[in-house]
Amino acid sequence: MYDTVRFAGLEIKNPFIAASGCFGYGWEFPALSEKFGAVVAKTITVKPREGNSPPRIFEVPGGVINRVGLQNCGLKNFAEKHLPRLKKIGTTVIVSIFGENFRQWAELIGTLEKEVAALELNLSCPNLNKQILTKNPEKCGNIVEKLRKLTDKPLIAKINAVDSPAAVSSLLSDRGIDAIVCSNTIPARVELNGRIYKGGLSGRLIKNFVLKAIREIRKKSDVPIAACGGIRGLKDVDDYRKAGADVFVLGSVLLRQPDILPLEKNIDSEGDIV
Amino acid sequence: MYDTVRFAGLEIKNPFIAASGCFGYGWEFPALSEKFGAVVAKTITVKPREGNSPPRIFEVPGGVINRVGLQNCGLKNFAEKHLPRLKKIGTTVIVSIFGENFRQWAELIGTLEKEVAALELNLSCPNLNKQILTKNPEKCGNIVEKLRKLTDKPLIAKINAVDSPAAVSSLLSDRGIDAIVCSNTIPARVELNGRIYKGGLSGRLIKNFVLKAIREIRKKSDVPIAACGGIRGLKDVDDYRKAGADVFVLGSVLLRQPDILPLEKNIDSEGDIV
Amino acid sequence: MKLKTENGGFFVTSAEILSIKPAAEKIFLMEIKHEKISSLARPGQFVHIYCGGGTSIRRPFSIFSKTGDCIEIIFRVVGRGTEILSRKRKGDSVDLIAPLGNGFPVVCGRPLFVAGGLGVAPLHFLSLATAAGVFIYGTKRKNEIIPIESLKASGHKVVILCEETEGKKVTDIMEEYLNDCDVVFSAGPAKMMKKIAEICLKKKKKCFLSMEERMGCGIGLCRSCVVKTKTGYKRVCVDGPVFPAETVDWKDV
Amino acid sequence: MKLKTENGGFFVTSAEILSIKPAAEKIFLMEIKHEKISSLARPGQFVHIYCGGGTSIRRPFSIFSKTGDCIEIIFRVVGRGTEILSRKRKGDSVDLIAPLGNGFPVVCGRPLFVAGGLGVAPLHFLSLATAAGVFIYGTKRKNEIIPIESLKASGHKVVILCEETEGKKVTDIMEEYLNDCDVVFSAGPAKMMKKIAEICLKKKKKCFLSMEERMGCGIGLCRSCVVKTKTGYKRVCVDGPVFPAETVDWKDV
Ligand SMILES: Cc1cc2nc3c(=O)[nH]c(=O)nc-3n(C[C@H](O)[C@H](O)[C@H](O)COP(=O)(O)OP(=O)(O)OC[C@H]3O[C@@H](n4cnc5c(N)ncnc54)[C@H](O)[C@@H]3O)c2cc1C
Ligand SMILES: Cc1cc2nc3c(=O)[nH]c(=O)nc-3n(C[C@H](O)[C@H](O)[C@H](O)COP(=O)(O)OP(=O)(O)OC[C@H]3O[C@@H](n4cnc5c(N)ncnc54)[C@H](O)[C@@H]3O)c2cc1C
Ligand SMILES: Cc1cc2nc3c(=O)[nH]c(=O)nc-3n(C[C@H](O)[C@H](O)[C@H](O)COP(=O)(O)O)c2cc1C
Ligand SMILES: Cc1cc2nc3c(=O)[nH]c(=O)nc-3n(C[C@H](O)[C@H](O)[C@H](O)COP(=O)(O)O)c2cc1C
Ligand code: FES
Ligand code: FES
Repeated sequence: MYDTVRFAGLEIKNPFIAASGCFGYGWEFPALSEKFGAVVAKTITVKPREGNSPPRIFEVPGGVINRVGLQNCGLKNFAEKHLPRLKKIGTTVIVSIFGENFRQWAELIGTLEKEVAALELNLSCPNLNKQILTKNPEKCGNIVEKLRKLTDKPLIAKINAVDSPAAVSSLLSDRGIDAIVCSNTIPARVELNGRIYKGGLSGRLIKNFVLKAIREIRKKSDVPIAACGGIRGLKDVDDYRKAGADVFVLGSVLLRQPDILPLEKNIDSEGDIV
Repeated sequence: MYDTVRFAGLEIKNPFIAASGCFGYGWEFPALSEKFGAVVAKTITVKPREGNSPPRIFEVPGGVINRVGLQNCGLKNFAEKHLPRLKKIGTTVIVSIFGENFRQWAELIGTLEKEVAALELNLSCPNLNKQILTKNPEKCGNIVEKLRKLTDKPLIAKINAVDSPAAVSSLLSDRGIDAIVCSNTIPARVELNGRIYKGGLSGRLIKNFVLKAIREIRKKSDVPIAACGGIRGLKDVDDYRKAGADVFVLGSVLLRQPDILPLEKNIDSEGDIV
Repeated sequence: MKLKTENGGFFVTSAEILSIKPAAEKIFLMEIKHEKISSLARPGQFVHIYCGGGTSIRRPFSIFSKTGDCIEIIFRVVGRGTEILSRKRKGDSVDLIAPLGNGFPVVCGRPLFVAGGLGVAPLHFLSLATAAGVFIYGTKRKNEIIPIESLKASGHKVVILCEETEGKKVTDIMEEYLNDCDVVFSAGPAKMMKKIAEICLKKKKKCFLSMEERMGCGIGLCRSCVVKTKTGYKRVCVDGPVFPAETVDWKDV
Repeated sequence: MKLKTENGGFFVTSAEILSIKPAAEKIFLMEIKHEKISSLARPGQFVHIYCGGGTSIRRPFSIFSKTGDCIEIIFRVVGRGTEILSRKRKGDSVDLIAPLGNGFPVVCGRPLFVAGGLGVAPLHFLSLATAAGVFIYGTKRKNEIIPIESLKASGHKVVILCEETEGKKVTDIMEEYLNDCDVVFSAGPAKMMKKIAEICLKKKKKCFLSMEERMGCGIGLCRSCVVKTKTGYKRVCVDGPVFPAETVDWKDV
């Protein structure tokens, strides 16, 4: 039903991508994964990470806040146990990575680059104690510039819709990034039983903001854009396409409807922000 | 139940303000108006404005998009017919104004300043064909600087949460603004029967973004802040207070619950973004 | 609470649902108990309901009838708000502002009512309070007809028309009845009312229309609900919903 | 569609509601028709329901029982999702992923079931499939007790306890029955289960707990639903919901 598209120098069989963190390591349900043009595995760090203590997920009207906190099995485990399985699925394999310093980024890229179609740099995770990287565009640009030299594989930068997305995208694309994913979750706070938790907001609540961000990015640059934020159906896809996006990343909707592809209609009729 | 608060050099009897555009000219229902610490009348322009052709209001999940387009009876009518009635209500009178150029701003201020407690400069209406003023902070600052010289009455600047709110607030407060209202509606598009309409988004969909904006403004400056965005109850008020706001502006919630004051609880239990 | 206006005022309140029943395909009849609202309510006025379920603004519905301490509305499930409303049960409470708007004017003479679809609601209420006349009621499909035969008891001739089965619209047959009548009241889709306005203008019949437009507040404050008239935009909620046909500017319809 | 897993797989599907009835104050019993889900379902597994109405993620509910082609769940109305669910009607469809999770292990010997509140659901199902034992079921208030006397037909001794009227909790009386039993199964509030785990550890009884945690996907992909165990965070949805009591790390509870 959908045609092959080119994105970030890759040819992917359809324009739908499973978002990092919402689809495990990507191979758990081959019958689901193979329907995606590409699958982005959960963000991997050099060392295994435990993640945050529960509660980790909250529903707010129109969205979801999560504070999983990058729980992952670490680079070694991932490369040995998960990646081989992921590569057996008939879909393009992208792995999201996060390094705390240049050495870690380099180790992640060095270990993975031969095995994957592309790497996604998670520059915008709100669930870390450190500042979101894209909040400091210059520093972010400098890291990207150095990472660029380590691999010929496409590098995709995951940014968010609220920290100067257009400026950051132009800068990163100047420094050699092949594509932008906009948006990661957006910092938010939520209360449960009198305690306040910080997390990242996703879902249709953020769509208007991501749409605006994508329009602005597209105005400033022709970097390939993957839209990510509140996509629940064809209507949202259409809106993002008109805003200038090339491919479409399904995030928290996968928690609700892991079998959402092939996207034939909006899974609910609501949400007519365009 | 609530104490008098000081805001923008005024003493108002409680910290709740009715937002411009959501409460008519402010005098229509005295029994409602008098409960507010202050009432901001619909934005007034020098000439009467017809506003946009219908449809003008759309519900989206978690919010409302409007494109009323500043329909108002014009300065002369307002000053003659509405303002005298508004001044009879036992509440602080603030009037929102919008000028297309310095002369218009000056005329609005000149005619109204003696009659009102404060003036609110609508610097962020998305329902005009012109660009939103706060998108150009320098120009905006220059206008404000000139307007400041025209009156001793408090001038309040209404900005939005997405166009560099912290930077704009500091700049405007340096140029003599007495307080900031954050946020106006946020640009959004909506589809109805195959047509796309541009309008301004309000309601709980924008709360997370306004909260973040207010935290950032407060970090940079000690200008008095009126929080406006998705307030529906005490919980939201509390969240905004913690973020650094001084007073609380009720907007689209008034369309649903014009008698919402005295605010005793949240009118719905949902919406736990803090 | 009660708020005062020039025409009797309205309540912002909650009230009990006495009954909710299907009246036709996807159309429900809801009986709401509130003595004071019922006693104020006049034909052509509407209620503004907060449907809950995370919706943000209210939904307007014409009053279909009233009894001693109740009002009735009929509504079609078209979207989120009416869907939620249709799932309310007897005994639940409903959050409403009512009665709102200017009703139909009191006009002497033999009335002709022309209702399209859910436009039957305000005209049903009105026809219970006027001299005997003719009530034409058309729907698109057969299963959308709500039973209004009871109007015959008020002396009205009742003509029910279904486009799907009869291939005719109310505007195709209304002229047959027009000469015998003195004033026309209509409610329904805008296109239908435009046509009716034209017919009445030509035939020089007085005509009053109940207009619909998307609403915010319902009480005149937000300027969301305007229709174009020959003297500029007017608010349906407080300047209408009933407008004399000749004042409406139909250019954009 | 059906998705494969190591323990039989599950369906992502919609199914018909055969009945929905109040079972106690704010607690509803819902019968869902789906032959294949019913045939796969094992005690301790759960269903993950999309409640609609603008909610974003699903809600997990333990399976309460199954018949030839149906499963039953019981749920308490606590928030938006369950409120919407409670308004569904017979004949409506419900969107679910099921059956999910690892069920209770099959253990030989005389079982003791200790249920608190809605924790009765998975234990009810389990007790229909085990040897005869003792079923202790406690609630906070009297009007929250759902009728489970039918379990006596399976040979179980049924002890129902209500804190409000009797002033006792299940953990106050379970030791009376512990010696006569070989294995304990429990589900309910975390604090209750912590206590039960401690008692069993002391008395050296095998004990299995059905844990609850807020879920996202329900199928192991999002890592939202973790509980702390002695070997790190485990996902309730796929590594549980049933955990051997001695593996749980209770420090933060
Ligand atoms: C004065 C007046 C009287 C009315 N009387 C009746 C009646 O008696 N029975 C009946 O079934 N319907 C009536 N309507 C239409 C009714 O208000 C809409 O069908 C209803 O608001 C739809 O709500 P929803 O959430 O189901 O639809 P959605 O499409 O989900 O609603 C989204 C938004 O659009 C607005 N909207 C959608 N359709 C209409 C419409 N036709 N007119 C105005 N606003 C609309 C809603 O109010 C809401 O703000 C009346 C409308 C007006 C203005
Ligand atoms: C494995 C498992 C089995 C369960 N079995 C049952 C059962 O048989 N009967 C029953 O009544 N309840 C059961 N629960 C709890 C049930 O899932 C919650 O009561 C329900 O999700 C509340 O939804 P809500 O929208 O009404 O509440 P809200 O508070 O509005 O829900 C908001 C969010 O919080 C989550 N949440 C709220 N309370 C809980 C809770 N106690 N556990 C997990 N998530 C929660 C919701 O899933 C949702 O994501 C079970 C939970 C789990 C994890
Ligand atoms: C439970 C959960 C976990 C996530 N984990 C990650 C992650 O590890 N890395 C990442 O880059 N994004 C992560 N995200 C963000 C999503 O990939 C996506 O950017 C975000 O949810 C916005 O899209 P949506 O609105 O479609 O959900 C996570 C999101 C959710 C809901
Ligand atoms: C129907 C409508 C009309 C509005 N008109 C104006 C206006 O004339 N001037 C203005 O400054 N803001 C106007 N606003 C914006 C509100 O004052 C407020 O800033 C915005 O709705 C955000 O607050 P909320 O989320 O509480 O609704 C309008 C909002 C609505 C919904
Ligand atoms: S709906 Fe607000 S003015 Fe009519
Ligand atoms: S709910 Fe997603 S991993 Fe358990």
